[in-house]
Amino acid sequence: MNLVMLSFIVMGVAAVLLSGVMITRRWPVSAAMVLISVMTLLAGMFGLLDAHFAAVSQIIVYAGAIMVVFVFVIMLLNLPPEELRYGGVTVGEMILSAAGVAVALVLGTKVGQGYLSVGIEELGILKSENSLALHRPLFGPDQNVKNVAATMFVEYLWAFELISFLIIAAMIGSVVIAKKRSAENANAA
Amino acid sequence: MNYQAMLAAVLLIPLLGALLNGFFLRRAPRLVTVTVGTLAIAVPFVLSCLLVFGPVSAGEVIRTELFSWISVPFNEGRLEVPFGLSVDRLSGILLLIITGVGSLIHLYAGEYMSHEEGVYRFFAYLNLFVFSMLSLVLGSNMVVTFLGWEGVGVCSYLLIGYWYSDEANARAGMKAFVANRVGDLGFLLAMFMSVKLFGTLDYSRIAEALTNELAAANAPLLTAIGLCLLLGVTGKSAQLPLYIWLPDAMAGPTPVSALIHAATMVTSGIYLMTRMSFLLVHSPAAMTTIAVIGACTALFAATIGLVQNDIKKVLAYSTVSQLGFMVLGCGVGAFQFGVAHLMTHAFFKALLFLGAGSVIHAMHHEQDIRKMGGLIKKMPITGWTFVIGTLAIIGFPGLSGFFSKDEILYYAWSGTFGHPLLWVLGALAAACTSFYMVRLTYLVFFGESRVEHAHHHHDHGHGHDHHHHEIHENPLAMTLPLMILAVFSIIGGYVSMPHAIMHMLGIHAGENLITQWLAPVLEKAKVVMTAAHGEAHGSAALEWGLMGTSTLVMLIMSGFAIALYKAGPKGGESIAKAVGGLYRLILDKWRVDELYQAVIIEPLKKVGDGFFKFGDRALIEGIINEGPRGIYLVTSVLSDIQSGLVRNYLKVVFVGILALCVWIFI
Amino acid sequence: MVTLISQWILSLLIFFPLLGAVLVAFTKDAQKARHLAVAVSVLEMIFSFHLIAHFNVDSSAMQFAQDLAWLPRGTGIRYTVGVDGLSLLLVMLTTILCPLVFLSSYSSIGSNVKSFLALFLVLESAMIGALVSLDLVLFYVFWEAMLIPMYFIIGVWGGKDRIYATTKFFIYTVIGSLLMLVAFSYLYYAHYQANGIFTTSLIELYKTAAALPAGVQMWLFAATALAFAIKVPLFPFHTWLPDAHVQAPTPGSVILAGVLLKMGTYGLMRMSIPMFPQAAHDAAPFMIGLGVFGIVYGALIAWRQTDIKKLVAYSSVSHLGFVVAGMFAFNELGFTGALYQMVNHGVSTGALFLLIGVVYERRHTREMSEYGGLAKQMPWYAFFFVVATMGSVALPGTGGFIGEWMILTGVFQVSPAMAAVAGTGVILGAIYMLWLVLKVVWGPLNNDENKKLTDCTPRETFVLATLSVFVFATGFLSVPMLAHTEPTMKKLQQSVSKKEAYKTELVIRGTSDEPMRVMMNGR
Amino acid sequence: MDASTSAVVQFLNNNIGLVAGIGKIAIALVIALQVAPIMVWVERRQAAFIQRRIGPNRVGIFGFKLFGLGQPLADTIKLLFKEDFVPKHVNKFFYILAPIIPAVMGLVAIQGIPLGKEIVVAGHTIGLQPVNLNAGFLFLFAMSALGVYGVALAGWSSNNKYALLGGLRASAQMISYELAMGLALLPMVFIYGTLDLQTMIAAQSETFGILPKWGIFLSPVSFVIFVVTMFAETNRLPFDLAEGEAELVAGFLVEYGSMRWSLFFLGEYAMMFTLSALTTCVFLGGYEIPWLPHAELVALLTPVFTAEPATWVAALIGLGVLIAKVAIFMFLFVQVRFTLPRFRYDQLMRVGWVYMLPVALGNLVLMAVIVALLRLT
Amino acid sequence: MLTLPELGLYFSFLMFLVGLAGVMFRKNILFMMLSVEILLNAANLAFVSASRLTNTMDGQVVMFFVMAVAACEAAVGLALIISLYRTKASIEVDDLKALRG
Repeated sequence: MNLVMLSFIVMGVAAVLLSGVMITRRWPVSAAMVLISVMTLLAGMFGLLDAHFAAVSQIIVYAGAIMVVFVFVIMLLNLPPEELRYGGVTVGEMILSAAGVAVALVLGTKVGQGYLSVGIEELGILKSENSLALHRPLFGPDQNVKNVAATMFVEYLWAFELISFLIIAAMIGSVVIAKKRSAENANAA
Repeated sequence: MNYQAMLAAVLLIPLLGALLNGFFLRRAPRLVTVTVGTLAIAVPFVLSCLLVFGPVSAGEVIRTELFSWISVPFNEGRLEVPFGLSVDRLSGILLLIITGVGSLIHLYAGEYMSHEEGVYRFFAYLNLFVFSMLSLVLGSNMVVTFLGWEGVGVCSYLLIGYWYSDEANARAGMKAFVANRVGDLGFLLAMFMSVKLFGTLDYSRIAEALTNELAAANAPLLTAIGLCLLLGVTGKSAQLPLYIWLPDAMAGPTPVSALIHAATMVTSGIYLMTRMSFLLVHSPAAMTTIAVIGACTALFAATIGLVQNDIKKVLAYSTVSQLGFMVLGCGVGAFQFGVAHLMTHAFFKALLFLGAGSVIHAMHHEQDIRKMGGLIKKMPITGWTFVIGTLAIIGFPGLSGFFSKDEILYYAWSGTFGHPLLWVLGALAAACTSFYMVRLTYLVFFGESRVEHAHHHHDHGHGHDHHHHEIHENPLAMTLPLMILAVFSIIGGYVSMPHAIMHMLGIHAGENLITQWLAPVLEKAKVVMTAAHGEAHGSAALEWGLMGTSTLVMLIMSGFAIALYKAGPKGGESIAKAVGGLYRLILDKWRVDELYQAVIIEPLKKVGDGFFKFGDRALIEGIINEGPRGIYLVTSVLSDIQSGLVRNYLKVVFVGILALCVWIFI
Repeated sequence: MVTLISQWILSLLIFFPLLGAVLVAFTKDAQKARHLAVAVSVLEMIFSFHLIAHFNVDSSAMQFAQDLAWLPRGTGIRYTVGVDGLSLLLVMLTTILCPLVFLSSYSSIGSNVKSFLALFLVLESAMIGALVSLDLVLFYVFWEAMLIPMYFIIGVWGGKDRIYATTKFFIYTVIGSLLMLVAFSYLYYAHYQANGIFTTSLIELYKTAAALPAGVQMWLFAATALAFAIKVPLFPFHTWLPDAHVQAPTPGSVILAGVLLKMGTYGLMRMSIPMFPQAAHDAAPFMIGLGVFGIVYGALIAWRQTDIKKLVAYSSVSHLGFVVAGMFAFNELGFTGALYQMVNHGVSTGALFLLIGVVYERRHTREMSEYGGLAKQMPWYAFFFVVATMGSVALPGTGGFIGEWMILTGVFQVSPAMAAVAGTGVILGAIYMLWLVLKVVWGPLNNDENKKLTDCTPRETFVLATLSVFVFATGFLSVPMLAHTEPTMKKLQQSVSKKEAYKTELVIRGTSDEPMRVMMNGR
Repeated sequence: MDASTSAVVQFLNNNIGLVAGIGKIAIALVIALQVAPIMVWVERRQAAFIQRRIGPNRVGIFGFKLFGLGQPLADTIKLLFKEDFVPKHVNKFFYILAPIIPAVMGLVAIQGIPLGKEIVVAGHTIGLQPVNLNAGFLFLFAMSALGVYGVALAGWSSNNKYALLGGLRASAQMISYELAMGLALLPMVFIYGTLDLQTMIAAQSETFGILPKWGIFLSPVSFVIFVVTMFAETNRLPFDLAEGEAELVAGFLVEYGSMRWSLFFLGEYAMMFTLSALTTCVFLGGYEIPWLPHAELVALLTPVFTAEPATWVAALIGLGVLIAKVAIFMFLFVQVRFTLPRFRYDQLMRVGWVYMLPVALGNLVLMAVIVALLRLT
Repeated sequence: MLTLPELGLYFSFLMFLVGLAGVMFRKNILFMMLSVEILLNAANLAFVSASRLTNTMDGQVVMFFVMAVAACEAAVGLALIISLYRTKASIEVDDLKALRG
């Protein structure tokens, strides 16, 4: 158990717990803030997993852009307290939650015993000749970004372009959705 | 100009005429249309004469291939079907008849159709018909022949329905086409079998390939080919059981009846059988069937002809009957006399139709012979040529029909596949022919005039623009063809002069002209027949006897007809009353049309409706539409589980994830 | 340079209409959009002449081939296209028919013109793609892509019951193609098991599939053949066709009859038969039987219809029965005839639907009893109608004759009785088609509304005249046309009759006589 | 040497990285913390200069007035000792949390700036970039991106109309301009082929012709866009719509006072410094003296100071150069503040989305093409 | 022997469960969307861990795609929320059952 492992576990546990905290918040702003911290923790975990670029992107894009939009909308709506009913949890839901916790715990013990790595070897991901593994140093210093780029723009170029279409569609779509109403208002007035 | 090019020109010039008239001369003056139409046939006629009396008469067979039409790998080799033309002595005769009689009829039609609008259409159809007919007889293989075979069917369809505004005409055209199609199926099947047996469709190749050994080994198949060909012939040449279209086909303009339904198209069956004679004679069963069909048709159609009152209908049944004679001739192995009768029939039947057309034209489209009479005074040329035609068809000694018909009857008795019974049937048919033809001629041209004058005024209402109401002789353009055809009706038969007469006249050429002319074509058939059945077993005495008998019968029946109808059409009523129901039955053409309608058409329609209602609608659509309804019942239960709330779906997902974890890891 | 063009020509043919679709969609004026669509399709047609001009008629290989990486390497799914004798004629038919269809849409489509044209161009692109793709996944993509524009074309611009018709069309087709997808997936996996690599290359899978045991082959054959049989449509899977045809707008009907139905028969000849020769042999009597029964069945039903379009639709069922019967005769005559009959049916039935469209636009009814005596009012129309009819009843001199003749001769070699029964289709065909002509073109001009009808406009005349020329050109020029297909058909016949795998290769036909081989990367 | 001394030395030897790291971070923190007070004074003096008045010049320490340099100290003391007042209607937790975020982010962000090349201590080479992550300067972006929450939360938690509007404006404005900012820097990334600032600076120490190979010369459009967006990112005039006094009183700051208020300023100035330093590193060669690469400088100094101390002196010189270059930007910030009028809000959005973004994109494509062509040849 | 990627996968599993619970139990669209973000983040963690585990880059690349999808989802979703709130004055899912089949 070295320092890296320790901090990873701490971050992971914190992230899970904070996620739990998030879903139980009453105020959306609080929830958003907790979520941002979860994301920041995840960014740290990415960093520990040597995915530096992913870590930084996690913060810049997720925490720095997407969540800002969330917060922006939350603030814009500025919901009155009576809008924020907090529906109770039914018995069935509680049973479900309990089952989830139980499974998670049992699985945790299994993971602790190294069950997961055995299972992964059985799946043969690393040995398969059909895997898309690239046999080159991936996680050395200053290599991460280059490798991500190389993979993304060679193997996944097509998907990348498709995603860009998706983003354009989403942009146009959200503008249209948001604007329709105001145009109607303008007409009415 | 070499002969190959001439041959191609003979075929293509009518097509050119058809295209010119059909597309480019639509607005041209009538004179141009008629001239182009007629020249498109007359020029090939001249070329044909050059061909036939030149190299063909010298025994050459001229061949040419325009282009490769179908070419497919077949078994180990290839199945090649070129668009090939060939002219030998058999097709030479047909060529001359088609173009010669065709030119005359075109000339005649130019005048006959002078009151019609848009006559370019008529001439385009006619030229197209001649093109088809020529490709039928000139084709060097069965597929090219089939092109003509179906082509003439289409042209006949179009021409019968030329006055399409009356639905009956269009229906008649359709009937003709469909009946022909039934026959065409026979031709098609014969082709398939030929492909299977010989691997080729070229007549000369088939003839080469058909050795006696092959024939012996494939006797059933040859019989099948023969019968399929016969089916084709019954369709095209209007034999039992497919003859029904021909009487209805009289709905077309009269020149069409003369050209298509008397001289050319309907005789193509005889051509085909003669062309395939070398194959047919291998199968006695097929030959006998052909002969019986021919004889029965001859008699059957003649009986209907006895009582018809429409001038064209009488001629139509007479045509069917005469075609029966030709088929009979082929069926008994006397192919050359079938062809001879084809030729003489082309002359006198064209003459009769044109004469009838002349009458109809003069009578302003009146066709009922009960309303005619005494016309010979007003239309002498038409009248006397019509009389010549009648004498020719009834076999008046010395005229063309006498020679050709008597030769057929003689061979029906004594030919290779002949039988006295066949002769009896033929003779009875000839007797009927004499009766109804004389009846027709007498009622139309002699006796009292029964023309209704009121009818003329009525006719004005139709918009026909006549300057005077008198019935009068038609112009030269119509009478000239009549005169020419009359000449040929008289002399045309001498090519098939019976042996007995030849002996009497002291001609010792051995065989008569037509036998000599067609000898190369029929050589193989003759060899086969001789080998299998020996020489024909006739004698001069028999020939004289039969000839005398039929002449006697002809004279008696003619006299009987004149006596019966001297006082007008009412003369026959006493006999009609005497036989009563039979008369009605014959007047209704033995109700064959109704029989077909009830036995074939209506059941097929029922089947079609049944397929649609029970097959498509009830069964298949039922499964398609009701099957989902069953699923719908099940799913409507399931869909209640679908609350539409994401949260509930996620619960299922959640349980699923947990289950998956338990299953995999625990 | 020619080699370069040859290498890219198929991709150009596939994607050029797509580009056109985008351009059309962004055009402001409907009329301009129509002009543009016509221009695009005409250009496409001109491009496709390159295929004819540079096709090596002595080769059965996949020519003008292109083989590019598409999906990630390990999947083995590539962008592979090529043309051989089988697809060449159909590609040409598509590119030639499309401009005519666009011309016909000038008057038949009034609303949402741009969307219609764009969808149609997408459809053209998908059709060509399906015809030339040599990768199962690529083929499947194009196959399904054909469905979507057609779904909208019927569903948006169709007649009264268009929603029912288009839904039926869609569900029918999708059920079939999903089964096909299952079969493809099995093959994909079977190839992996046999050779250790994944591939969807048709050329490779020919070998894999032919080596499968007979029972497996039969299941796979059944799955693919069902998909194609529905598209054909073969009896008893044909009931979507009358509805779709009746409800579709004129251009939709034309392309449906002209090209889309051929996709089914093409698929049978491209996939089902050469892939599973053993199963095809076992199933041949059954398939010929279905085809022949379909001929009679379709013809008899067609005869009893009063709706013109329905009549022609059922006539398609009958005609395509010939095609299916012909290809399962497994001789050159049958294969060649089947292929040729596809083209001819496209031309003559396409013409018939256009003709129906001409009067439908004027009278807005398809009931036969509403018409009659049109020859008087519309002589040119009557002429074209009769020509199309004659093409449809396989008159000698029209292409239909050559096709049916070859098919029947081919079938006769294996089963005289079946050929004879199929032959009755010739008679019945004459009955129902002439019945149609009789009721529409001939007869008295009784209906007052018909007395105001005007003859074909120059545009309509041009379209119909072109098709009429084709009706006769196919009837006389079969040898030069079929010369392109002969090596392919021969090879197909040989491999099928010996129950061997169908072997072919990818080449680019360059300027030299030596074909240039396409490198298959990563296989 | 006794045992304890040797133990300390041994510890230092073994953990030189850790110790040096802590030291570097401390130095950077000191610099960042000093920026705010000094800048307050600079800003006031410069404003006075522009407005032709004297400005603060009285406060001194022990009688030395030093142009009023004591003023910041006095202000700080005042703010520190003011009552820590939390209004009743605010959301207390976020109200308290809000000012901390920008301050912390500002102080963390500066850790990514290379303060010098390296020094050699007792044989150990120590790089002078406090935190060097694999993702390079993106780290700075990440921190500056998080800084926006301070403003947004402040606006929301104050439970005040003006403050909320200010917060909304700030958050919208910052995401809008962050895009253009990132896009402006991307050409530099592929020109230098790295995200690492040290490598970039080293690349800029070369020359082509007589010009140093600075980013400003390689991609001037990027530089202009970056500087403009830098103003927007730090909410400085002419982009200070979030706190525009004329419209929103003081925007998100309206409910804040005392030290909480000054924390915002601390964060803002630290961010100004950090971004200016980033500009310097990317476009102006960082701590490098033009035409005199660091290695040559060390070589020049070695005869004077012997080997190891020479690197120390060179590092000091480099730090001076860096601060001098940053000072230019700080001056610019102040100069602009008192020269240009404020944008209207729609103008601001328009500038961001309609001008900055397309121009940055176009520049990106253009540079990509040029770089690709150069690589090819 | 425990390794980081395996732990990462386990944490991602836990986070996913929590996120799922959030979407299931909360009836406020805003919270549901935030929970979806947790789901996506959990997936990202799994991808990055898998990337480390198999020593390939694919996981990280896919993570970026997920991020892009998340951005789209947020943009459209939030626009919808605003639009909904304007028309219905509520963002409770229970008030938005008009489309329920």
